[in-house]
Amino acid sequence: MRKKNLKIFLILTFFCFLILPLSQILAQVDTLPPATPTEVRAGDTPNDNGHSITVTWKLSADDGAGRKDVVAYEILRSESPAGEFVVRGMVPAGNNTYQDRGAKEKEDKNYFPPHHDFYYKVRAKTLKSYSESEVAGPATAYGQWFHIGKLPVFVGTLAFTIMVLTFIGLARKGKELYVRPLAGIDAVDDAIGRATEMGRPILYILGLGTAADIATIASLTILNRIAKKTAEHKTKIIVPCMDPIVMSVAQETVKAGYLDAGRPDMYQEENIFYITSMQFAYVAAVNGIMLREKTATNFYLGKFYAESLILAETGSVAGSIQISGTDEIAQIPFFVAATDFTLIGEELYAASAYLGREPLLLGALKAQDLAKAIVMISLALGAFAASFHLDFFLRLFSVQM
Amino acid sequence: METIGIWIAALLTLGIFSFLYKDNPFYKFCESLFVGVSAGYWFVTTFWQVFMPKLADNLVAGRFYYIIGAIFGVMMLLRLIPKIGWISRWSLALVVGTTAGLYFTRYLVSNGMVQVQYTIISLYVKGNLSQTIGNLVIVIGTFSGLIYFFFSKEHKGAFGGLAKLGIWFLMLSFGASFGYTVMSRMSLLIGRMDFLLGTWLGLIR
Amino acid sequence: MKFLEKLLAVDRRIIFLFIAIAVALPLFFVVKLHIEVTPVVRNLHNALEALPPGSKVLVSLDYDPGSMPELQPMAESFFRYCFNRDLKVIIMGLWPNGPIQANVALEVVLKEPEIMKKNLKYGIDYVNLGYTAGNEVVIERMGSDIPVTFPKDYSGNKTEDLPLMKGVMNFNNIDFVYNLSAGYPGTVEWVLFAVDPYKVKLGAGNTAVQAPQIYPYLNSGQLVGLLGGMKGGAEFEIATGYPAKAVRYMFSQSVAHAVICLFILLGNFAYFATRKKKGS
Amino acid sequence: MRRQLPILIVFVSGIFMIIQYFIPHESFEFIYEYAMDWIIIIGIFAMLLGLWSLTRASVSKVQTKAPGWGYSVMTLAGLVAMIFLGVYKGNQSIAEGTSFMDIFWNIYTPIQATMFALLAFYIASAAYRAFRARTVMSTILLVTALVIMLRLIPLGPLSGINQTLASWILTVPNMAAKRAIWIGIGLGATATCLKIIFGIERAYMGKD
Repeated sequence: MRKKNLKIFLILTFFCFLILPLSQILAQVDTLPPATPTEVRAGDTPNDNGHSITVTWKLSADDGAGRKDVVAYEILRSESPAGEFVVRGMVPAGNNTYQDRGAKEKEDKNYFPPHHDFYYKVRAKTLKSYSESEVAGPATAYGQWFHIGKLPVFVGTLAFTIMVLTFIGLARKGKELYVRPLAGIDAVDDAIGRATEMGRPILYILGLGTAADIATIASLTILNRIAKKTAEHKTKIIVPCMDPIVMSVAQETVKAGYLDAGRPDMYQEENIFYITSMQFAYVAAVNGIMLREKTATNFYLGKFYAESLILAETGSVAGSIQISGTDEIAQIPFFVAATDFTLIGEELYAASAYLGREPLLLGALKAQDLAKAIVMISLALGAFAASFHLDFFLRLFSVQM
Repeated sequence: METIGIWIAALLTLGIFSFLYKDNPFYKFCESLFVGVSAGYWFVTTFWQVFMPKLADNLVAGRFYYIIGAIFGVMMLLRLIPKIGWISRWSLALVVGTTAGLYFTRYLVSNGMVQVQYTIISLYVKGNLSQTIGNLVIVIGTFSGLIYFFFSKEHKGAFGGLAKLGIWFLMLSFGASFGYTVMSRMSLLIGRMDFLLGTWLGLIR
Repeated sequence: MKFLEKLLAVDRRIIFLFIAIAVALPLFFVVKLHIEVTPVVRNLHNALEALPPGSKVLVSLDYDPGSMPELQPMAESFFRYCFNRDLKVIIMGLWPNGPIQANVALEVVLKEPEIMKKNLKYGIDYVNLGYTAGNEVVIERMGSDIPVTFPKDYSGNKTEDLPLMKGVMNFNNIDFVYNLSAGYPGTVEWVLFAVDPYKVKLGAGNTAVQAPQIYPYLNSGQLVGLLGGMKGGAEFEIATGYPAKAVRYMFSQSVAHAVICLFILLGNFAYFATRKKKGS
Repeated sequence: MRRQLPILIVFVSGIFMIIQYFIPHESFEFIYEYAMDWIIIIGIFAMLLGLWSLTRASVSKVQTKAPGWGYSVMTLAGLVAMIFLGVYKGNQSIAEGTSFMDIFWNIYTPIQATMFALLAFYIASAAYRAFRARTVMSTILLVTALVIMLRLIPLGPLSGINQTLASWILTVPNMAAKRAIWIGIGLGATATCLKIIFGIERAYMGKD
């Protein structure tokens, strides 16, 4: 027994002696500085406001290869090559670029001065050691006056603007422009007529959008046309609003509609009113209006969110004819299911032109169709070309932000 | 205090649910209270969280550019004085013009170019039949959907056929979204039921 | 036939009643519903299982009471899982209400007998750093310095003084990030401002409405796993072996969905039956 | 002055916003940021218009003893109480634990959550009414909705197939249709923006 213990003791001692130097070697390896990052370059960041410099480098030989012990890079900056370098940021191993950015406001403590020379170093770090690259620079940050990556958007903007203006010009010259009939639009007249027959009011909901939402503005134009018709029919129109500015605009719009119909005397401002700007409180109140005023026709045109279905179902309980339209894609299914007619997405924007039959507005619609045709052709040709690994069309539409 | 709060919340919950049966005084009470409280809540939070930091603090810090915003804001209020109400159109014009310009590029890029870019995909994926079919369906669906939105040509003949295919795609998408949303709407009701039956009455759990 | 015609024009209040019963009644029962764990949830669970005990998990609750029914069970099940696995939990919120929601969830989980046994201590096993304004900028700042971004915790203690936060400088010292999101700012921002630049491992739970927008990030590998809506929450509870609220709620979901489907089928049956009669 | 100047403001501000999108330089960035803040500030002032409209309507109902005027009293009471509780202690008035927040948690939040939860009922009744196989179109609507809803119901061996089908519908044809709608909306909205900027669409300005 004792002999055996001694044997174990000896073996253990032997191993201890073996492990001691080994661990020392290991510790040394750990504190050994990694290979330095090379080819460090610093230069102005393109397409920016002039408060950033981009630093790039070639990865340390010990990053992902070699000893594989690089964990991160620190980027250091100084105002002179020999001056004091300050750490500006850190990126994990495997990255070889860093954007040294700062604020553009002079009073901000993170202000990054443009038109000023800076020098950069990149420091590769392991857990216990580090090594620094050579100094790169000087680099200067300056702002650009055109964003090259947005060139396709610029071309698109110009092209579309020219198309719209050309067609409007054609319309102005008196060229007949054909547009196909749209079911939802034809229903508008019937719906107003029905309210008149029944002697009940019309409810017009502009949605939850603000005056800054394009869908709301499109809806306001439609409201103008509908107000004109209700004035002609001497039917009451109720417009509860959830945004104060929209309410003011709606008042002006409806008033203008009554003026167009030659009945400014019939305009009643208290029928276009504000309730609250909180979604569901607004809906609760509109629900009440529908049932208590017994509205014959409800219009829901503009921006709508979850409340779309609450409105549409309550209106259906009240037995109202309902015409809806929104560009909020998630709500279209509920309007389609629960209202009588729905203007889907783009149709909402087209509706103002349809209702007004103004040649200028129809002209814009034609431009939309031309643009659509171009998109469809690019799409078909593009997909065909992509099948043969040609990416010309793809590049035509790609935007760098 | 907490018990009173739960009781009030529970009664108001029942008041709103009572609307499902029919419009009634209980609902009207909840509705009118809700409108008042929400308008007040909205005013107060906007005042502290937007007005103070955006305007007051900036003016105090000497950033007088913000006065221009305040001037336009006051112009908006002139609506209340009928004689010079038309001045409010200047502020309105600023709001509408600025956002029209802002949204123009935003819509052009994210609704136009980016979507087209996503749809330009290879119609043939080597060795992957399901993806080939998927890509084909996406391109055909988008293409025919756009045909449906064409206003210049009546939906007749081959063109009408494509438009019809387009509307089928739209209906399929609407059905899918509708069915998908049922779960989140049921979740909301489960939340209320859990409150009524659990937190309030203590019948479950 | 009279009945069928009546069925076609059924008073919607009857449907309402059925829905109310379909949702409420199942809440009283604990049923072992068969819920299959989908790969996206399985992946999240596997990634969490790979974390050794003592790992630091950052949990960002980015929602408000409106999304409680869907996301609160996810918060509870995640905390429960972390505490059971002895993972250290660092809580924060990009929405002002997030940290409050976290406290509500903690209150539930910390009371459970199995968790009580662990005798968890605030500051050592979990911390709540609270809310900081700034949306995605907050994430960006955390990338360089967490204690500067959150100088104090929810209750006003200095972050540096919390034992758990010792040595937590930035995302390099965080082993996993979990985000519960109901919109903006949320999972998308975490992917763009934490995963892309700092290569953190991110898992997320989203409302059902929000989830489809997040799917692309799963396919590209920027997101480890995703719980979508109540169903995702239930799957996670099954995967971790602790069926709780979401699983119980899923029974209501299934019954309610079944009731709607039955009504639709019934309506169509009545529609065709009456039409045939009219036709003949 | 009354009509021309607003149209000019719209034109100038609209064109500026389009141009600034392409110019990263800080000078444009500064103006952009100020403009966005001005818009927010205008919105804050406009709040008073809203409050005025709500208060005037409610007060006149109470004064004329119009039917349901008692409810208008409730609205006014809620409004006044919230505004008073929200300002009387300065910016501490809306901190957690104040009466303001008590009302928020015990009155506002439950009513809001319940209004939202009404959707669970309405989605069922809308589905019942709309999903009838009358035409090809409505049949497609009905069938896809059913397929998607069935994924939450245990169907035994069919569940797997249904799961695959549901996710294919959501990611492929659904995506295609959404793209078409998105692109259409993009064109419609951009055209409307141009019409606004060039003063062709001006119904929102009203008339004199």
